[in-house]
Amino acid sequence: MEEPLIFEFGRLDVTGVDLDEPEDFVAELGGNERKDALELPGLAEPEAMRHYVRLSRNNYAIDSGLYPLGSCTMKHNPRLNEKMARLPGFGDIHPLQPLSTVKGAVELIDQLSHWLMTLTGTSAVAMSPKAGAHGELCGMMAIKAAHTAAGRDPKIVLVPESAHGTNPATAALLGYKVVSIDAKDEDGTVDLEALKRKIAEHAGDIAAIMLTNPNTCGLFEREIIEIAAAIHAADAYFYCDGANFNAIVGKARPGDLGVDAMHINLHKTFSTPHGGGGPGSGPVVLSDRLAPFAPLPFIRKGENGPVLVETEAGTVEGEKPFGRMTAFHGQMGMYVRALSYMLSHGSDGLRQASEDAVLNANYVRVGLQDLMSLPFGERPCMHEVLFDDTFLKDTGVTTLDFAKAMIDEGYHPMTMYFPLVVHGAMLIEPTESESRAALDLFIATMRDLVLSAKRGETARFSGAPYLSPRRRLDETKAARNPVLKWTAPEPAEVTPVAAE
Amino acid sequence: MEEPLIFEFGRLDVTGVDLDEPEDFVAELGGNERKDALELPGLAEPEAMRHYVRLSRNNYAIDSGLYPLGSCTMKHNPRLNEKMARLPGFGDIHPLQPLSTVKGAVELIDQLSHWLMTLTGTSAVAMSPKAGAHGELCGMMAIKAAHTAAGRDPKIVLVPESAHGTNPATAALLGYKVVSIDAKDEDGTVDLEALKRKIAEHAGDIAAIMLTNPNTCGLFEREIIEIAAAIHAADAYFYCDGANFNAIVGKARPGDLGVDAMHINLHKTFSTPHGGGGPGSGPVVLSDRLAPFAPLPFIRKGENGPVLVETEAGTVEGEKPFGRMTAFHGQMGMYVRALSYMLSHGSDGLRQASEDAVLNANYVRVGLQDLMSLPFGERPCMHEVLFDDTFLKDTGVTTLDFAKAMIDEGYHPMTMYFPLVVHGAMLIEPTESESRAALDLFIATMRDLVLSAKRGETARFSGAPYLSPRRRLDETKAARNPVLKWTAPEPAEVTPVAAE
Amino acid sequence: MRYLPLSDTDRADMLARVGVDSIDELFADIPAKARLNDLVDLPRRAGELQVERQLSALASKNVPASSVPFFVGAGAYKHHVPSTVDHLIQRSEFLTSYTPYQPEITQGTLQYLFEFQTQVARLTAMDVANASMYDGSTGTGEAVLMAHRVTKRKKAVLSGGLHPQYREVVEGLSGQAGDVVVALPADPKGTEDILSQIDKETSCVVVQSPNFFGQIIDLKPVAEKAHECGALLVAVFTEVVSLGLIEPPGTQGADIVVGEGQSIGNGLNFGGPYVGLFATRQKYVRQMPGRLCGETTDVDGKRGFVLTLSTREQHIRRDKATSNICTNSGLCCLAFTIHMSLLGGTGLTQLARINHANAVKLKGLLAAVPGVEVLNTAYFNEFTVKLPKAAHGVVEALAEKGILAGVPVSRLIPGKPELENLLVVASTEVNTDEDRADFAAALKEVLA
Amino acid sequence: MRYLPLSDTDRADMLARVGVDSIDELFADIPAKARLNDLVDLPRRAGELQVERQLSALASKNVPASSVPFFVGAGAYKHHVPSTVDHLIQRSEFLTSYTPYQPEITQGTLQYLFEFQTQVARLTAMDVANASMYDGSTGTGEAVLMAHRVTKRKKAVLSGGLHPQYREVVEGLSGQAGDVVVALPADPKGTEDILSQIDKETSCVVVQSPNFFGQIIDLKPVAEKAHECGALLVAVFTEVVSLGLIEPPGTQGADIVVGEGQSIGNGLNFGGPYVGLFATRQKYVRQMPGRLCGETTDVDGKRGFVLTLSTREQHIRRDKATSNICTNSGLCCLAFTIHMSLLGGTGLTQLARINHANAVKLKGLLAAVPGVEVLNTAYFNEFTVKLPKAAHGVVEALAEKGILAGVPVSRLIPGKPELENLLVVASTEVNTDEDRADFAAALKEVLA
Repeated sequence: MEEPLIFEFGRLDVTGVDLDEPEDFVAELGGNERKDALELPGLAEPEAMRHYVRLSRNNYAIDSGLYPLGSCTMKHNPRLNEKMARLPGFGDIHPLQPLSTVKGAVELIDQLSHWLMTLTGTSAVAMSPKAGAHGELCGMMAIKAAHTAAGRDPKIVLVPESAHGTNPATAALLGYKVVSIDAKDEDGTVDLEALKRKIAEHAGDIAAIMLTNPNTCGLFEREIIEIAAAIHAADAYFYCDGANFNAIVGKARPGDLGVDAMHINLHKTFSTPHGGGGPGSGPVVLSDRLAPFAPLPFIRKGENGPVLVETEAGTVEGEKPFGRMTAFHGQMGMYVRALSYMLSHGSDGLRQASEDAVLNANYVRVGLQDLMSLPFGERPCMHEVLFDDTFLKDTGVTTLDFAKAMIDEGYHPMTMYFPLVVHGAMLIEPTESESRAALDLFIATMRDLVLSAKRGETARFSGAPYLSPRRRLDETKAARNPVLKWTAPEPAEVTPVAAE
Repeated sequence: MEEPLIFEFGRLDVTGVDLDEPEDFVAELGGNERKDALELPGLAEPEAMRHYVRLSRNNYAIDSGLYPLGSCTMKHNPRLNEKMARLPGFGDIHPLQPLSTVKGAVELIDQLSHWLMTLTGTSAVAMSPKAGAHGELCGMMAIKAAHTAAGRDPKIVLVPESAHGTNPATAALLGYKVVSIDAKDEDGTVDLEALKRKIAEHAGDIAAIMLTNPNTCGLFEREIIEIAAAIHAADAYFYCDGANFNAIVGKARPGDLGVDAMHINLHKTFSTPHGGGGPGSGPVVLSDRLAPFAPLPFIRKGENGPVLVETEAGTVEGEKPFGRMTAFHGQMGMYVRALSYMLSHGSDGLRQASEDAVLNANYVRVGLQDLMSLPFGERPCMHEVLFDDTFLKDTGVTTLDFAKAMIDEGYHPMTMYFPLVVHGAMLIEPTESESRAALDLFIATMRDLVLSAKRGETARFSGAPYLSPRRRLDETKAARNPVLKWTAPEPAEVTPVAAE
Repeated sequence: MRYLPLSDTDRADMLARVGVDSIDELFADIPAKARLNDLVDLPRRAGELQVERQLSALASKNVPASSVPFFVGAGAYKHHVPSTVDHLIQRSEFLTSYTPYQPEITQGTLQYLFEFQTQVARLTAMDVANASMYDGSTGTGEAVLMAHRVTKRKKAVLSGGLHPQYREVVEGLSGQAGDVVVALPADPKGTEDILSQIDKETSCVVVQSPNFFGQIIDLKPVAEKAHECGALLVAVFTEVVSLGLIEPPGTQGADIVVGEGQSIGNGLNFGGPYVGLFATRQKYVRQMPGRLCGETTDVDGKRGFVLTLSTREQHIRRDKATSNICTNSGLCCLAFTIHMSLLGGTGLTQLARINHANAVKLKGLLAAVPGVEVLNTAYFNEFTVKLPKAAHGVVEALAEKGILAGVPVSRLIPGKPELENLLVVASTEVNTDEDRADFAAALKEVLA
Repeated sequence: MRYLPLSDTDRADMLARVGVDSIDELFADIPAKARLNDLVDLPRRAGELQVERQLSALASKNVPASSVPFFVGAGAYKHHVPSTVDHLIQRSEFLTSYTPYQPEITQGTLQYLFEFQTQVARLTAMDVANASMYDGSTGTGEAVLMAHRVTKRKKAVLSGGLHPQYREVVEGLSGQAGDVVVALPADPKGTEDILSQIDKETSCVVVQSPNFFGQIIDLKPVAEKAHECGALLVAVFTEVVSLGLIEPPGTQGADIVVGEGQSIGNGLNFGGPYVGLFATRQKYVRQMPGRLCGETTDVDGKRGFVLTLSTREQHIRRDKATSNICTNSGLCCLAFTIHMSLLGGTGLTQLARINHANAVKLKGLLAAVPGVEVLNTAYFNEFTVKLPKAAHGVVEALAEKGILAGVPVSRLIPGKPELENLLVVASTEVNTDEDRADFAAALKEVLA
């Protein structure tokens, strides 16, 4: 059965809530009353339940299968975290109720900050950014503020080609010129010598480098410490994109590598659910040099516990917040979940999780490397493994086709065509949440697909997916003439009957 | 993908809980230690989550579609009820903690009792039965106790052919001889004159009549008051099976009809979830004459609120409990849900729900009666409509085939081959939870199926279902050589490694 | 009303389609004098917020187990249930599905029932288990009826260690069904002479271990004597976690095993719903009560599961059925199965060890309180103490101090002076050292 | 560890298969001096029970809104959310799915986003809405940036009725992006002269209604002046329920509408996650930030939905993107959409009427307290009162009496003597007559 839109079966005279009409209603709206009736259909509760349950069944999810989306860290989302976030003491408190009535909330944020700083080897954290890109923005704003405070105004941000698109977007938003830095051909990591040349070329005008490490090819930048040193020597800052932090939690601390700022995707590394696209949470850890510029609100250690500083007026000597990223205090609901995850794992479990994530990725790598193509040779990867489309050469099958064929086998495709530095990229991140048996089945399926492509069974790919709720969708049509909301095929009939 | 059994992928050295080994463990088990290791595989939490999510997706449910199972009242199960049942003050209290610490629980049971008695027009209720059949047993035990107390020992229970199988099973369990009573040909209801003859035939030896009303043909016994009078005149009791109470809540009270005892399926009429087969809850309302015999525990009105009587020792003059149906106090979790449902509806909503349930059934009836066959003519039905298989004559399609073909159309089949009084019965109960649009689609689909059968498209039926997680299953094979648990295909290898 | 999708427009249109002028025409078969024309005297509909407030007000008059040091057991136990369990059982497809009578579209339910049956059989070391009973007490009643069917005898012998309310359920059911029940007196120390009660008339002997008082009973001699006499041993337990540490009834010779499964996956819920575990020997399978799920194949040859041997059941057999059980505890089985699959043997053993260790610690603390005597020598997570005064008052006094200390035996078996001072005390993994110390200290105070 | 499926056996076998001797070989690229050989100084793993206890202890130090008479608003509102909403958003298929980049297997997410966009467009009376922003404040920042892109101008005028923290977000974002922000002083009564600030350099004027102080603002004159000058009107609201009663910004001439959607479907959560609503005119759609879901067909001709116009987005456009927004508020949209579909227009209007009626009642009660002056003439469910002393201390005193009374303006705008005594007070459907009476009585006491 096809599931209609609520506008196609809901009715204007139906509501799925029971509310009483207020007695003696007198409006004090100053003549600003709405004139037109709201054209929003209502559903009785059983209708709503069935509609959204049915819709959900058209979705793929971590809970229903392996979700090897590289750089997205689709790990298990523990339900304990959901339960904790719903404790009334967390879920039902207002961001502006008196601070004396939310001491536990402030303490929780402080505890989470402590975990994040300890795991990253840093001394400050800006908690409020709402997602990864927002965290980047925050980090780069702190860097800009630090330059300004030092009386400098550099114009350039260095970004490698393999970077997430959000990196150059963020730099550009802040008015920086993005200068691309070269990667080494043999493994896609940053070419230190080329970087040094670029720094020399733009001497004095470089604000920062934005680097993802481990990078989006699944490799750790081996010369990271030297890169940081070169950047620091140029009076610039090292911004690290923390999207891939899951590879190294408990194994290395970004602070020890010379990182000045790094956002952490709580919705990747620390298991808060992706929710079909959000909400996320992107706290940014900061080095000593950037710490003073952390935005409002922030927490200061006080004699009687942590103190939440919400306004400029609340700051003391040495605190120079660059402003505010968002109303209120950030993604509290995500903080609770992330702390619940961290407390559950502990220092030992977090380290083990990273080790398992890396082991799983390498297990996939060795299971597929003879049939698929590794762009940078058979060296170990971190928590994700990158293939290119060389192995599909002359098969008539593209990376996209291959990905869609995986859907028919019961899998969500890996990340495709990213990073841009290799051709037809396929980036596979199994995460630590997969069992060996699940990986074995995945590897076997992938091998079967590769062999099928090589045998020339192109229809299996070009027409895929066949078994999904929808087959390939016409994205060009969607973009050419965008239909972004439902419109009644003909004027809707409104039957003015009292609601039940 | 096929989902294996946990025994096929779980491992003996894995556990999905984190427990610490107790310090200085010294056993005081008196030498009764288990000798063999427990052959129970464990799953890590992500494995368990995915396994059971996947399993669930092989189930049909109210929340995913219309579930017209006659006599089962598959109505919407509000999630408010689930939330209420999980309040720690209800879900996390022990049945034997001091009564001073569970006053709210006793009050809740008392409130629910009040609603049940008021809706049924009775003056007592035995709350503890765990399901409908258990309620029947309780009611019949009360009747037996009443006869015994009166110095009588009648041996016969009258049961009409259309009765649920649990009725004769219950009577037989208590040592009664079951005597069938005749139905009127024209509508399947009890033939009052035939009943009177049967009573006369067994004068003085009749303990009770067990009658479902509305009956399982979806019809209300029009002569119910006369039937009750005849039974009472014979010194017997009128047990009413309350499975179909949803048709008449707020429209008529069984007590006013002469009923002495009736169980109420909270998991039908009052929306507590069926849960794949339970748990249910089957309180039994009792007439004045049976009230003294209500089993332990029961609630007595006290000066300072309701008093829970748990033992014989706690009874007072006039209370003659026949015994105990179960440990503790019955299905508290279901009581909370049922009361939440009742409070939500109120007296007006409950009556409206019954009216809608009856209206929906009749709407289905008129939508199908020209194509399908009504065994008792085109008279109004109550909350369910009964068809027989006359309309399938000469099509080669059986009721079973027809039911299975509905699965391919996205519907759960109706109740089939019950009641036994008509040939190839199809009993359809839409409940009040269905919208008119949902009924229209259902009717259209049924009409399409009927026409298809009449056109001789037998493969659509005989091979059905085609689109379900499994096709028709070999029930004979299952019964001939029952395989009731998983056995390893060869001796399982146990790898003695410490669990994580 | 939020649960009713029909609008007044729909109702009017539909009545017209049905061909009646008013809804009451559809209720015309109800005798006029019994038809309600007005609403019954109950409150009107209420919104969610109002219902929540009303029920929350009632809930707040109760003291939840998690909110205090908690030592109440005697047939229901406070354990920690992983949050995954409650999340999964609320999946619409599990929660709002019916009994799996249409197996093609209920393999989800059927497969977990098959997993449940296998887990229960392995836990108890029995051949086969059914798809659950209502709870342990009614399961015990059914076991006695089953023993009567198997042996064609009518005398059941019940140990004095059987939970008193289980005994009452058996007496009621078997008694009304015309059988003879010989129930031995309460047996706190597990020293009764039950063997002498077993004779050639005996259908079964029912022994609980760990028993109501916490004592672990060696079932082997009872099994031996029962089998000598052609009777069945019905072994009962109320704390399934105990099977993580102690010898299962199956290897001790039990013919039917009945247990309460609440501890695994299910909350306290003031006594219900719970889940009855029921297992037996292969040869008795067709005399078993309750539902059974069996493996088979579909027409494509794929493995699948169905409810089977339903010819035993009342909807087929009517007055010849093996029991009147129809609804079972489906969702509670699911909770049990998920929790047990998370634990695995490794986790269950660890859990059992923690439970026992906590009970041993508590026993040590309570035994040190002046005037308190611990009666049991072999126990799992529960034992009985004899206090220097009536247990009932002591428990109430402790409750006032915010400690829920256990169950006075007199609450279930009133009027026996020799039991008046006995208190059954349980300590599971939820108790902390602090909880236990608080209990001992408070008890000392109350007894002082 | 319960979340990790690999056993030690698995690990050993897999390392062998990978061809390394130890896990550390796989981390060899990390410079040796930065490699951690020991565990970091944080606690070790903990079981569920322990984690629950630790977090519950923190939670218990906070006072939940539902537990007291509650009148705090100022950008986040306490409403009753039907239990269905929270149940549905926890469905695995919604909760644990990623951004719908593979539309064939994420139609569930895409369809609700399409429903969400339609609901938001209809509510605001705008042409198109996006698939959500993080929240109202960041959405307002993005709206100003968008206005700059559309008009190619760099001066934004902010009303003094804009939520102070929204203003700070706009100032930070636009300021760092090199723009000029003219923010008017706080405007409790809604009487500022904003029109004179709008000129030919102005990219947009940002006006909130109901504003931070609760006052409803007539947007039409502002729209007129803005359009005369070639500027855009950015209309902001923090209380979406108000749209059930008051004229939507779309019919008043707004070019971009930004709102906080938390009130519908989402809890207070101490400030996040929330859901930003963002709508605009058709002609500006390609300058919109954030994700868009559009209708299309699949190769079989069936209707389906996809993310579209993603050439605006950073993963395609990189440094040319229209915003740096990537993650949105997917699950919060879903909560919004479900709650709104339950309400429907009928329910939303009823809800809005109750909110307004409760605020009117509260206003009457507070105005009657000696020394208290209500500043607003036209308001929805929130208004500002001037107290005879500093609001901060009064709120603290009321909190001690168990009443959460509102937000002192000085908390967000400190150091302004003229604002020191102002208190912003909200009254939604959760407040009862008793709550309101308690508040007024307590206020009287505190002020006495």
